[in-house]
Formats: sequence, structure tokens, C-alpha cells
Amino acid sequence: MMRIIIKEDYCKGCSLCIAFCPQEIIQLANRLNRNGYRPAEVLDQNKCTSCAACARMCPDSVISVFRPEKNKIKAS
Amino acid sequence: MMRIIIKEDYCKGCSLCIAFCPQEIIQLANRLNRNGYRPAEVLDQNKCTSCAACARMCPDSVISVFRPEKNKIKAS
Amino acid sequence: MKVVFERSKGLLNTETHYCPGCTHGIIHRLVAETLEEMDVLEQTIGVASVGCSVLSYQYFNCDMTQAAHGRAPAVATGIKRVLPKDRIVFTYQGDGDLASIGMGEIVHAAARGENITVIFVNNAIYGMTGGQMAPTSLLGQRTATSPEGRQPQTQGLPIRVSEMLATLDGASYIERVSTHDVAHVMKAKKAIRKAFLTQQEEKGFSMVEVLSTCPTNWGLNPEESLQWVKQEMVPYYPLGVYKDRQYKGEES
Amino acid sequence: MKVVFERSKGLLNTETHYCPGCTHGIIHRLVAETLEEMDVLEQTIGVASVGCSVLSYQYFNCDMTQAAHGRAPAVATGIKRVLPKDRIVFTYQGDGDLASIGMGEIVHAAARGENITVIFVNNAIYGMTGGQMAPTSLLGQRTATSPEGRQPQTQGLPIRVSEMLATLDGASYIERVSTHDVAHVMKAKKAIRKAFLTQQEEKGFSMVEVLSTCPTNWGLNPEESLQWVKQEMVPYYPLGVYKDRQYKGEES
Amino acid sequence: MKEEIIIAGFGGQGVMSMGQLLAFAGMKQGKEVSWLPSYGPEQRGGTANVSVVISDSKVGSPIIDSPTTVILLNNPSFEKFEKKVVPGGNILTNGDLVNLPCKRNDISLFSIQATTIAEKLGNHRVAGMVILGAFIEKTGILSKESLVEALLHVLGKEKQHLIPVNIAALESGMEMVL
Amino acid sequence: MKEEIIIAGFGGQGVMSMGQLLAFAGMKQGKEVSWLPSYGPEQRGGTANVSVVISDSKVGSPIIDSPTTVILLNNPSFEKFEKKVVPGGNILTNGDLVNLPCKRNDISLFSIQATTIAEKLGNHRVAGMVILGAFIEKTGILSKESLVEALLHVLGKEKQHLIPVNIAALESGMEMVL
Amino acid sequence: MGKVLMKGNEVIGEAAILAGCHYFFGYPITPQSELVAYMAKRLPEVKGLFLQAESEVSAINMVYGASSAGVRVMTSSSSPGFSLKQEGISYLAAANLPAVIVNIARGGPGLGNIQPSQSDYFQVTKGGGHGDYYTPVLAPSTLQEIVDLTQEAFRIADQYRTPVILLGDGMLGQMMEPVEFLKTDNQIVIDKEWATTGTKGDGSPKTITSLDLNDVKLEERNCKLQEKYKLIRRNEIKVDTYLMEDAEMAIVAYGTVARICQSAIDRVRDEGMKIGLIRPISLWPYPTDVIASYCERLNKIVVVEMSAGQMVEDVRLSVEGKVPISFYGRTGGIIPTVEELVEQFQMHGNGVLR
Amino acid sequence: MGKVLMKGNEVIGEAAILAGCHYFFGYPITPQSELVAYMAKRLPEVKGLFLQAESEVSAINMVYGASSAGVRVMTSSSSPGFSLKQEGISYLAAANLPAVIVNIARGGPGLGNIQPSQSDYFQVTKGGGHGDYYTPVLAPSTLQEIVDLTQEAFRIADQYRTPVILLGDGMLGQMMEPVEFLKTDNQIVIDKEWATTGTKGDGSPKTITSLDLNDVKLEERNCKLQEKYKLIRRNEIKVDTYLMEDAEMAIVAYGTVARICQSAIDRVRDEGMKIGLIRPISLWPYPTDVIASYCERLNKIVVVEMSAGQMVEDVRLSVEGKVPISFYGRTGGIIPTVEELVEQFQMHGNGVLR
Ligand SMILES: Cc1ncc(C[n+]2csc(CCOP(=O)(O)OP(=O)(O)O)c2C)c(N)n1
Ligand SMILES: Cc1ncc(C[n+]2csc(CCOP(=O)(O)OP(=O)(O)O)c2C)c(N)n1
Ligand code: SF4
Ligand code: SF4
Ligand code: SF4
Ligand code: SF4
Ligand code: SF4
Ligand code: SF4
Ligand SMILES: [Mg+2]
Ligand SMILES: [Mg+2]
Repeated sequence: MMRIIIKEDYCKGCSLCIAFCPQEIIQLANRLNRNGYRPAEVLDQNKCTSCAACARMCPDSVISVFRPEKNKIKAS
Repeated sequence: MMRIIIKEDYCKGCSLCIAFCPQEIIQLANRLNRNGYRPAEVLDQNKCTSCAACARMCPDSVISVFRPEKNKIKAS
Repeated sequence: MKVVFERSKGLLNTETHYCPGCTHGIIHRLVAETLEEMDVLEQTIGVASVGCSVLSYQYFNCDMTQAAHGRAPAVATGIKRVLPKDRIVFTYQGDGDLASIGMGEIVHAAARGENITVIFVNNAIYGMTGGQMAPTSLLGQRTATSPEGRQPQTQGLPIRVSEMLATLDGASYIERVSTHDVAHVMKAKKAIRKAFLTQQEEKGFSMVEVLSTCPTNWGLNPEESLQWVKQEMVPYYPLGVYKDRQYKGEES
Repeated sequence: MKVVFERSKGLLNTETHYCPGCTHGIIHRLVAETLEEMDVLEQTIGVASVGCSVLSYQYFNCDMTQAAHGRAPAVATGIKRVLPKDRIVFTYQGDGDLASIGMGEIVHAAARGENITVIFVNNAIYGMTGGQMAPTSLLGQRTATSPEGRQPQTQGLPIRVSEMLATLDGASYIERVSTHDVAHVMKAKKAIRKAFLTQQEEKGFSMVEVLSTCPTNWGLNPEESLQWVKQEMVPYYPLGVYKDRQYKGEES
Repeated sequence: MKEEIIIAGFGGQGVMSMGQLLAFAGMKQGKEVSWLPSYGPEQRGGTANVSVVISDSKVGSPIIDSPTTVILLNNPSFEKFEKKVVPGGNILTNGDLVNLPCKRNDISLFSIQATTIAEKLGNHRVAGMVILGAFIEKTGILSKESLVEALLHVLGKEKQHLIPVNIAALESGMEMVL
Repeated sequence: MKEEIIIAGFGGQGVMSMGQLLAFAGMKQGKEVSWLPSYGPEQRGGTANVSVVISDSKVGSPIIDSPTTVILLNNPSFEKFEKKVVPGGNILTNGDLVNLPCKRNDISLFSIQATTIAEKLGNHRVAGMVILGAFIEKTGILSKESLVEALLHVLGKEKQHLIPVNIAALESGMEMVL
Repeated sequence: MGKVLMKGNEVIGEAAILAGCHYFFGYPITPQSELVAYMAKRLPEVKGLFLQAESEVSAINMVYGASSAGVRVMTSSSSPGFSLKQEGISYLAAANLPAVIVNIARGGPGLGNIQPSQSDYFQVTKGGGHGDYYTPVLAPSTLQEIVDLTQEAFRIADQYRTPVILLGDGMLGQMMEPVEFLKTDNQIVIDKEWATTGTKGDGSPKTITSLDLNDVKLEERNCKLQEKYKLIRRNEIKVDTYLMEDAEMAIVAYGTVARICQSAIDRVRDEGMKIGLIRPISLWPYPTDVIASYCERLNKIVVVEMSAGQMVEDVRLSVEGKVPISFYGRTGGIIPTVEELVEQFQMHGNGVLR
Repeated sequence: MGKVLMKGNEVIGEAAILAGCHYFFGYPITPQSELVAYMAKRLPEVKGLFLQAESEVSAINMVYGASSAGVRVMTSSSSPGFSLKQEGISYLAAANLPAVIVNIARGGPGLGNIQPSQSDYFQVTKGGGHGDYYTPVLAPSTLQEIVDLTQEAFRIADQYRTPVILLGDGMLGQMMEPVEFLKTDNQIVIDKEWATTGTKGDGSPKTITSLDLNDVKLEERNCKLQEKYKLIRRNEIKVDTYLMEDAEMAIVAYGTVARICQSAIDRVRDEGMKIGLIRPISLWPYPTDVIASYCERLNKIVVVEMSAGQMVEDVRLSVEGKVPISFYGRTGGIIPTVEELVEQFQMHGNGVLR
């Protein structure tokens, strides 16, 4: 289940998302994107809590964050 | 006894000295100086207390103020 | 799946030229989101200044005018004064632009109570030209033009712009915020929103001073840079609201 | 006969071009007397600005340089920085010169802690050019460019320069005084002396803001003008010391 | 017909508005006119002057090198402009204020106690009108009617009450050169 | 003899200082040299390049239209400069970073795994020196001694310890074209 | 409305309002301050806006803002203040923004004095700011002409999207003459679809900028600018001649001093000299061809300026050595008198008269 | 010291120090920022002072102050910042104050870009500021020449009491070449008894001003200025020629682009074309007579500039129609290549070669 999506080509590999992810599940990939940067990648989407810390600290608005709909039955 | 001297030609007839003289002994003369102003003149030097209020308010440093030397015998 | 976070529609879909980790990008996002949320993108005119953000006219999804170095407040004044009142006008200025060459313009825009919003990005340096000293550079800070570190005797003392402008009756809302962590970024967003609302309510001049990074010219990596903001800049530039009061002629 | 009062040797023996009753003349005298009393006339360089006092270089008995409109603090900086330390450098500026076009220069001279003395003559109007609104013109004040009286909505709020500059760490001594009666003139003299001493002691930037008249453009006679200073200006521009503390880098 | 007039005196003596009255009257009378003030530092205290050209044909230069008439309200102006008048031209002075001897004998000199007359009429500020009266009577370049029309225009509604005394001054002036 | 060299790569790859080494060495060897950077927005992120002319006679234009040698450190630079080399000229690339096929067959291509070699030498930052070694060996425009002298100058006292690894890199590069 | 008697500075203001300019940003300076004061009084009456800027630099940038928002806008100053606007004017030109900028010139250089002068000719015609740009420059010589040319200035500004300069001097600004406020015919209304007024209803974001980091693109921009200038050179030359039909000697002069020249020419003509006046009204584009067209017949050209000799270069460029050219100038705020010009013309004419 | 490899911007700084200039007031702008940074580092080492001003306006006025206090002083900028200095330069000229002002020009107008350009030629040579003044302008084309001309600039400034402009462009500022810092011979030490340094020991108060409210007196001042300019025109023209001995076609170019022209000329000469280069070094005063002196022999002049055509006017004024003149220019920061110039020269040469 994809909780965060990183638009790899827009990433500048600044690592701020990595620094601020409480789950420590982001890292820089071992390849270069078309701009010569090592883009961020997620290690384990399942550990993601959709807290959006990464997205809020990303200077390039590269990251989108999603949360699975709460099970309506549980919620009510 | 001259306690104040007004350098008439430098006077602009602004009347500030008149306004601030506590003794009310200055007035504007009824003639024009070479710049076309009615210069200030003193009515009664004897009434002057040498307080220098006129001189301090004169924007054109037109007025000099003197005080008779205190009688040394009296002073001691 | 619910969208928790996505790229603001207030930003155009382009890459920026900012260096990796530069918080100009975060501040752009906050402005864009605010305008999007207030639903005023279509009636907003932004003024890009001269500094690293000079190309911001390629990034914001609203009409943009590019101003001469330091003159954004004057340009914004010209725009705001001739357009219908519902238009939102903001400037986006660096500290060199606003606090050095543009000091006269910002003081007077504030004094006039010009009904514009100023986003003031204070990164304590001239980013675009390669790291020279700004009026906001800290004492001891090494820059291209203070190679031995800024000395008070020769280079003077850093200017606290928010505090200074807050003394002006014309200024209605002034706050200093930071971008050094998530919580502060969210606070910054609130301040920016408040500033734009101040304008929308026609209350006069509003400015948010945002402490920002320049990893490239500070010689630090992006994360260290945020630390530097927190540890070095915030103490000298205390965060908080410096003005939140509209001057009413009748009052005084 | 003892001399109680005579024309200062700090003034050259010429008539001035000032209008009758204009307090520029009083302020000239105070500066001249101070320099004479401090025995620094021979090592002083004054900077005349553009305003009614533009010709003050013909009145002061010391070396004088005439600066472009608003730029006197920059010119003074140039002079002060290249001459031996015993030289005294002052600017003499009007409110249009200092607070309008020259706002950037004065803020930065103060922020740099430039070791100069600024005599700031605030008469709430542009005297020389025929009575236009100054940044310091009062609300409601009618001028050539605010014919209906200054309105906060369009023309903004008057700037209290002393208060504003006092927020700068670089500024060491700032006081506002007035010329509206003998006692205040004498206080003004003290402030001016204090300012020059601040410079002599190398403590950095000093400024005395002197409330002054413009009978001609206010449309009042000289005496009424002094009343106007007292009744209208002093309430908006409170007299007093706004700063008297040299910034020590080590302290903070 | 063409008159090139310089009016000069201390600032505050109404030199500029006297010039304006002439120019306005000239315009109303269908003539070509120009009005050019001296400006600048003179504003403060010193002397001021204004050049007015009233002509039947287009005005080229509004600058007057050789006036046909000068109206002088103080001694410094007299010293400055006496020599500039064209031979055969007019010098009109306020005799209450100008007391220098005239060195020219190729011009007509009219020394009018204008302030005295004005004060007699009850308003010393209309001294200028007395001299203008003399001027139009002497030169014939403008009619009394045009000057009155100019007066009406310049004084406006608020100062209507001043019209009679001004007209009286004008007329006294005209009588002076009869 | 004259070499017109363009060195290009991402900002941060040391393109400018490689050029400076060449120019300095050229000067020390008594040649006429010039060094001209591309500057401006490229500084931020994008690609950067520098033009170096080393010549026995005075350098006219420091701008190079048709380089005799290009040293290319990334793919975008390869795309941009491959076509500009004069026929018979050299293209040197860091083969670890440039992997595009070469379309020219009228030039000499040297693709050197410079990063790999540098890492083997214990410092990946000397990749540039490897290529410069290859360059001087191939063209003969500069001696190894001048380059070493340039190195000494550029590194200064603080970085003396880096000299051996740099020289080793230079030598490995020279060997690559033997 | 009929004729009214007004100061030149005020005429500029009223003519601007007539041209539909309701926005003015200015800063006081003698001898143009009456314009600022006039606008302060008049613009609120027409629901426009007068704003006193904190400086000339700020004023020109407010104009940049207002113009980018699509309105007709004006600023004015005099020589030293005009110098401060140079960066801003270069920006306006580069960003293709229309505006009218008035320079009521005074004695220079430096603080100089406040008397009339024409010594800013180079500055206004060759681009006092940086970069390859020109601004159309209109130089009225009477107050009535101000009425026309001010309107023309706005027309040209909008039509070509360019700043236009109205050049006068202290005399023109301070004097009064009867004027009639007649609308010029060639008023055009132009839809400024490029203006940054908000995207509402008109799609994608618009930008106003003078920046192009890419050299090839900036050259393209510059070429477009030069195309525009070519067009203006073709269409917008204005020049007046006086008694040139049979003239063997031509006086070339503009603005204030052209009036004095005309009076002097009248006098010299009376003596039988075949002399005429060429009066450039547009100083850029310069009436090069008109001047050149008289070359064949002329024995002499005398250029008269209130400067040390600036326009004389444009005359020389027009004539290219075909006619001998003399220059007569006064500086420091001195206006030459008719007498001295008569003398000058006679002197030069000695070689001309048969 | 021998040869060192330095950036052009830094060479200016070091040469200024060599010339005894220990005071610098500046403001950063690409492509001259290295000069500011260099001075920040170097001046404290020679017990001088570097001060970063808050703006270009402030910087030029600090220079005004420092110069009036009698020291050798410099400031520098690039095009937009240079525009902001115009009022200050006019003041310096009017107040007879020596100073050296560097303009490392970039693509304009407006914000333009940061690539090299020569489009500020009009601004620097015709007086971008108000009033009748000129500033000597020196335009080096190599880094070694910067060393000489920077020193020359200070000599001229002091000798004539005038601001002097050193004009380069982004390429010259950014490139490195070996240079040797040799002192020029004609260094003169001038007693600046006019400086406002305090009256101590030298009597009555001195004043520095550019104001003269009296028109007659201001005209006198202006006449003295013009006398000075005449003297400078007579003494300070600098020009370089290359292969002009037998040339039938001349290229006129200065600064950066003259180098490219020289390379192109070498190539075209190889093909037998009799072509040479006239390179004005002082742009004001302009080497009018030198250019004119070649007219007889020339069939064609081609002016090459990195602008839309500005210096070409001065060439036309020199030639006055005696030789056909063509212009070739690139703008926006584009530097013409040797190839394209070769092509241009060949094209124009077709009419020339026998
Ligand atoms: C008139 C003028 N002066 C100087 C410059 C050069 N310049 C461009 S950006 C800049 C400083 C930018 O610093 P800042 O405003 O702090 O923005 P940052 O790049 O740090 O975001 C300068 C001095 C210019 N373009 N125009
Ligand atoms: C660049 C420039 N702009 C404007 C002016 C015109 N000017 C001369 S004095 C002045 C204002 C003076 O007012 P202030 O400084 O308050 O002095 P005051 O006359 O009231 O003493 C102005 C705007 C100028 N000389 N130069
Ligand atoms: S949303 Fe939160 S948990 Fe998920 S990757 Fe981002 S920072 Fe980590
Ligand atoms: S914060 Fe954004 S730009 Fe930086 S590494 Fe993460 S995704 Fe990439
Ligand atoms: S000194 Fe005092 S008492 Fe004497 S005249 Fe002056 S104000 Fe009056
Ligand atoms: S205060 Fe001075 S200038 Fe004014 S009237 Fe008195 S003496 Fe004259
Ligand atoms: S130079 Fe500094 S401020 Fe500019 S984009 Fe890079 S990091 Fe950000
Ligand atoms: S105009 Fe006003 S400030 Fe100027 S001298 Fe006259 S009274 Fe004083
Ligand atoms: Mg910054
Ligand atoms: Mg004032």
C-alpha cells in the first residue's frame, strides 16, 4: 500500500525528508536522477504512519502522502 | 548702558526676541533695513536684565547680551 | 485512500532552481497553499524580488511581476493602489533585497500602512550572488564580504527588521517565524495565513519574516542548516508576533 | 561688561537665507556653539544635506561637504571612515532628506554604529521645495501634496524616526528635543553636546532629532509656529532620550 | 501692439499676482500673453520679479531683456531694473517705498505714493492695484474692463467683498496719469 | 602548439579547479593561457563548464567555439559538447558517469573509469586528476612536472597531505593512454 | 472650456488627466513641484490616485507596478531626481511597460541649481540607464503644445508598450500661457491583455519580467525591442520648421530655446538674412532625415542649446559633414536672450548673405 | 612578484591597491562580486578599509565622502547597479571629485542577465547622469591591460579631479589570465589641498559642493568643467591599432570583443584580405582623430560591439560620411565567435578585395 509517493525526478536528494521521518523509512537511492541527484526512496511503505512530516519539510514539494480510509464501521 | 546689541542689518524682524523678552522691552522699528525687514530695537536698555532669552531665541544670532561687572566690593 | 498531503495547486508544475535543501522551497509551498486555501489565486498578483527567489514568477500559479532589486514594496504599492480592492498583492523578498538596498521602500510601505503582504525570507546572507554579508548576517558570521566573520566595529550590528517595523503606526501585522522543523513550519503557515487575511480585511500592512536557510553559502548541509537556524538565528531573531493591531486614526 | 551672549565663532559672519523666524537658525547656533565649546571646529567636517539647510556649508565655520538629497549619512560615512579618528563628522538633515529619500541611508548608518553625529531637523514638512508633505507631517496637516490634510488611508502614518532607530543595536545615543521656548532650546543644546561627546568617545552612532518650525510653509507667524510645535508636534513626537547605551559585542 | 513688463519687489509684496492679473486681463481681451516668474532662492526673503508679455501677435520668448515697462516696488529692484527699460519706456514705482534718484532721462518715470493712496482707500494691500491703474492708463494696452474681469476671476467668491476697494484703487491709479 | 580545452560536468565535480590546474601549469611552463568559466544560474545544481586555452602564442579569444579537447564528466555535458570537438580532437570522459554512445568517428575518445580508479587510490575526489593525467599524456601540451607544481600551489600548505594521492592519480591517468 | 491661464507644470497634469491618466506617483523637486501639487489636488477629484513616494527611485517603481497592472500612469521629476530613475526606466523599457515620465530639467550637473536647462539631452535620448533601449522623447516648446504632446506621449506609450519621456525645463514648467484643453484625435484604446491584474477569467498566469538568464533568449527579447524601435523610428518622428522654405542658414533648436531662436530669427530675417528654424519635437526618434533633406541648400547650420552641446551630435549624425555646423550654448540655467542670439546668427550669417 | 593567475575582477582590486587605493565601498552584483570579495579580504591586510554599502546609491555617496576627504577610493558594480549610481556620478563630476568607478557590464536592459555585454556604452560615455559632464572611460581588453589602466584611472582621476570609469564586462571580470603587477611610470602624487579634512593648520573652512543657485556663477563653473574636458580630450586619448599599416578595411571594436575580432582578423588576413583593427582604449575621450586619419585609405569600416549598436555613433561622428560603415552586434550576453566574425568580415570584404 503506497502511503507516500516521491516524484523522483523532482527530488534533489537534500535528505530533509529522511531527517524528519519519525519512522526512519526514507533513504537516498543508489542511482542518479536526470538532474544528477540521488533521489529519496521509501524503504517500507507499511511502516509509514502518513504523518506527512517528510512532505512538510520537503522544499521541492516532491512528496504526496495518503492515508487509507478509516473503516467506517470502526469509526462510528 | 548697553546691555544688548542688535546687529540691525542681520535682523529679519521675526519678532521672536520680542515674544520671549520677559521685560517686554523690544519692538520692531518703524523703518526697513537694507533687506526690507523692520529690525528689532530695544526700548529701554536699563530695564534689561541680561537674561539673554532674546538672544537664545533669535534664529539669526543677531543679538549680543552683556552684563555689567558685579561690583567686586559688593560681591566679596 | 485519503490525500493527507499533495503538492499545492498554488504552485506551477515545474522544478525550481533552488539548491537542494534550501527552505525557499518550503516557504513557496506555504504561500501557495495559503492562497489556494483562501481561494484567491485568481485574484492574486505576486511580486518577485531580486535574489534567489527572482524566478519565483515561474513557480507561483498566479499573476506575477518581477521587481528591481529592493523595490518590490514600491512595485506592489503601484499594483495594489490601481486595482480593485479584492485583489491580493504580495511581495516575496530576501533579506538583502528587503533589509539592505530596499530598506527605504519597506519602511515606507509599512509606514503608509500599504495594504499588501510581505513575505520576508531572512537567511542571513545574500544567496543569489554567492554568499555576501547581509544586514541580517550574525556577528561573527563568515561570508564572502566578511571573511574574518562579521565585526560590529566595521560591519555594524544585524538589523532586527520585524522589531524595527513594528514601531511604525502604519504596520498592522508583523510576525517572525522559522522553518527549522515541522512544528515551526506549521506555525509559519499560520502566520502567513494571518498576514493574507489582514490584507483581505483591508487592515493594512502585514509582514511575515521567515527564518530560512542557505546551505550552499553557509557551507552546511541542509540538515545542519536547519540546526544553525535554530541554534544561532532564533536566539538573535526571537520568534513571535511583533505587531497585531491596526492603527485607527480616531483612536490616538 | 561681561559678555553673557554673543554670536558663536562656530558660525561664519554671514547672513543666512532662512525665512524670518525659522528655527533652522537656532539649531545652527546650537551646533556651532557646541563645536566651539568642545574646541573641535578645526577638526570637524560637516555634511550639508539637500533641504533649506543646503547652504549651511556657507554658515558653519568648519570644513563642509554638500551631499546629495538623502545621502548625507553615506557621505559622512565615507569621510569618517578614511580620516584619522580625532575628526568629528556630523550631518545636518531635514525630515524630507533623512526620513523620506534618505531612509535607507540613516537606518544603515545607525545599524552600522557609524561613529557620526546626526542633527535631524524635523519640521514636519518639505521647506525648501515649497511645503510638501514629509513622512513626519502630522495627520490632518495640510500641505501642498496633502491639500485636504494628511489622511492615514492614503498617505499613511507619520514616522517617529527616533523611536524606530532606537530599536537598532548599532545606535548609541538618540534624543528628541525641541526649540519652542528658551528652556527647550537649552535642553536641545545639551543633547547636541551629548551627541558630539558620544562621537568623540568613539561610542558610535548618535542622533538628535530637533523639532523645528517652518513658518513660511505652515502659514503661521514665527511665534504661532513655536506654539504649533508645542501643541501639535510634541504630543505626537514625545521629547526625551530614546537610546543611551553603546552596544558591546561581548555583552549579548 | 506689444508690452513687455517686468514687475519686481520684495517677496510678499504681491508681485506675482500683479503679473497674473495683467496676463489674465490680456488673455480675456484676446491678446497673446505670457507670464514668467523668477523663482528659486529669491522666494526666501530677497527680491522677486515676474515678466509679463502682452502682445497682438504670438509671444516668442517670454523672457524680457528690454522691458517696455517696469513696475518697481523696492529700492533693490529699482537699482536692478532702472537701466534695462527701452528708451521711451516707462518706469512705475511705489514712491512710498522707492526713493532712489532716477538716472534715466529717456524714459517716463511715474513715482506714485501707492501705499499712501491705498491706505486712504482703507486697505494698504491694494497699493499694487493703484500702480496697475496707472499702467493701463499710460500704455493703453489693456482696458479697465478686462482688468476688472481678471480681478473678479482671481479674487473668487470668498473675496468678492474686496472688489470695490480694488476697483477704487485701480481708478485712483488711472487718474494719476491723466 | 595550442590546446583549446572545455571541461564540463555537474556543479561540485571540480570542473573549475581542473581548469585552473591546467591554466596554472601552462603559465608555469611559460605558455600563454586563459581560463574562462561559464557562470550564472548554472551554479545552482545544473551543469558547469570552463574553457581553457594553452598556447605558445598570445591568446586572442578565450572563448572556445571548436575545442581541440573536451573533458566531460556527465551525460548532459556529453550531449552538449561531443559535437563541438574539432575533427582529430579528443574527447575524454569519466566512464563511470558518462555512458552515452559516441556518434563521432573523427575524434579520439578516451572513456576512463576515473572514479573507480580514484576510489582504488583511496580518494574518490581525485577522479579529475586521473583524467588530467590522461589528457597531458595524450596531448603533450603540458609536462607532468608543471601539473605537479600547479597542484602544490593550488593545494597550499593545509592540504599538503593530499599531494601523494593526487600524483598517483595523475600517473594512473597517464598510464591509461600509454 | 475655452482658454485658461495656467503654469506649464499644471498644464502637464491637466493634459495627462485629459489623456485618461488617473494615477501619479511622484516626489517633489523644483522646478516641477507644481505638477506634483496639482495632481495631489486634481486626481482625487477624478477618482484617481496621487501618491507621494518616498523617493524618485520608489516613484518610478510604483509606476512600474501600476503600469504592469494595466493603467495609464505618470511620474515626473527634475534632473537629479531623473537620474535616480534610470534603473527603473531601463526596467520599464525591458519589460515593455508603458508609462509617461516627465523631466522638467534644471541646471546641472550635480545639485546645480533650479534654473531652466537642456543639459539632460544625452541622458534622455541615448538611454541614461543600462542596456540597449531607447525611450521616445517629446519636447514641447509652448504650453499649448504640452497639451497635445502629453496626450501623444500616452498614446505612444500604450501603442508600443514603452516608457515615453516628456522633456521640458524650468521655464516651461514655471511660466503661464493661455491654453485650451483639446483632445487629440489619435486617441486609441488598447486592451492590455498582458497586464498582471489577476488571472480571473483570463486563464493561465501572466508574468511581467525583464530577466532572461539564457543569453539566446535574452538576445531574442532584445531583437524584438530593436524591432519596436525601428517601428517607432518610422512612425513617430515629429519636427516643426519655420521659414525653412528658402533658408540658406538653419537654426536647429528644441523646446524653450527654440522660442527664443524664433524671435531672433524674425529679427534677423528683417535684415534680409535667409534663415529658418528646424525644431525637433521628438528628440528620439530624431528627425535625422528631415534635417538631412535640407543639406543641399544650406550653407550653415547653427545648433542652439541650453547646454554645453549635446543635441549637436545628432545634428552632425544627420548631416554627416555635408554642411558646416556651429554650436551656441548657454549653461547653468542661463537662457540666451534674443539679442545675443541675433548677434550670433548675424555673425554666422556673414558668410551666408550675398 | 612575477606572473600570477587571477580572475579579472581580482586583478582590478589588486591593481587598485597597487595604485594606492586603500578604500573601497561596494555592493555585490554578478558578474563583479569577486572584486567586492577580494577587497573585503585584501584591504584590511594593507590597513585599508572595505565597506559593504547598503546599496549602490549609498556606495557611490560613500565614495563622494571619502574622495572629499582626500583619499584614493573606488567602487564597482554592474549594469543595473551602475544605473543607480548616476546621480552620484553627476555629483562627483560637478564637485570635481576624483574617484574610480568600475562597471563590469552584463546583459540588459532591466534585470537582463549576468552574461557579458557592452550595452552600457552610451551610459558611460555620454553621461548617464544629468547635466553637462563627461567621465573618462577606460576599457581594457586583457587582464594585463587592467593592471595598467586601473592605475591610469587613478592618475587621471587625481590629476583632473574627475571620476573615471573602468569599463569591462562579465567575461573580463570572470576569466583568468597570467598577469604581472607592474607599477605604471606616470604615477603622480598630488597634494589635495582642497580636501575637507578639517581646517587644522590650513586656515579657513573649505567646502565641497556642486550647488550654485546663481545662474551666472553656475555657468562659470560649467565652463571650467568644459575647459577641463578639453584638456582631457587633448591629453588622454588612448587607442591601439593592429595591422592598420596597409589596411583597406578597418574593424573598430573595444574591450572583450576586440580580442575576438583580433583572432578573426588573423584568420581573414591569412586569406589575403587587408584588414586591421582600431581598438579605442579610452572610450571618452574618443580617438576620433585617429580613426579619421585612416579614412583616406579605407574602403570600409565594420564596427563590432556586444550591443545593438552604440559606439558606432562615435565612429560615424569621427568619419563624417567619408567611409561606409557597417555594424555587427550581438546582445543579451552573447559573445560573437571567431567563426561568425570571420564570416562577417569576409562578407564585407567582398567589396574591398581586389
Ligand atoms: C541594483 C542591483 N544591485 C545588485 C544586484 C545583485 N543582486 C542580486 S540578488 C542580490 C542579493 C540577494 O540576497 P537576498 O535578497 O538576501 O536573497 P537570497 O538570494 O538570499 O534569497 C544582489 C545583491 C542586482 N541584481 N541589482
Ligand atoms: C534627488 C532629489 N530629489 C528631490 C530634490 C528636491 N528637494 C530639495 S529639498 C527637498 C526636501 C527638503 O525637505 P527637508 O529635508 O524636510 O528640509 P527642510 O527644507 O524642511 O529643512 C527636496 C524634495 C532634490 N534636490 N534632489
Ligand atoms: S509520512 Fe511520516 S512516516 Fe511516512 S514517510 Fe513521511 S515522515 Fe515518514
Ligand atoms: S526532502 Fe524532498 S527533495 Fe529532499 S530528498 Fe526528500 S524528497 Fe528529495
Ligand atoms: S536680555 Fe532678557 S531682558 Fe534683556 S532684552 Fe533680552 S530678553 Fe529682554
Ligand atoms: S529674533 Fe532676531 S531676527 Fe528676529 S526680530 Fe529679534 S533680533 Fe530680529
Ligand atoms: S544559494 Fe542559498 S538561498 Fe539561494 S537557492 Fe541556494 S541555498 Fe537557497
Ligand atoms: S521654508 Fe520653512 S524651513 Fe525653509 S527657511 Fe523658510 S521657514 Fe525655514
Ligand atoms: Mg538572503
Ligand atoms: Mg523639513
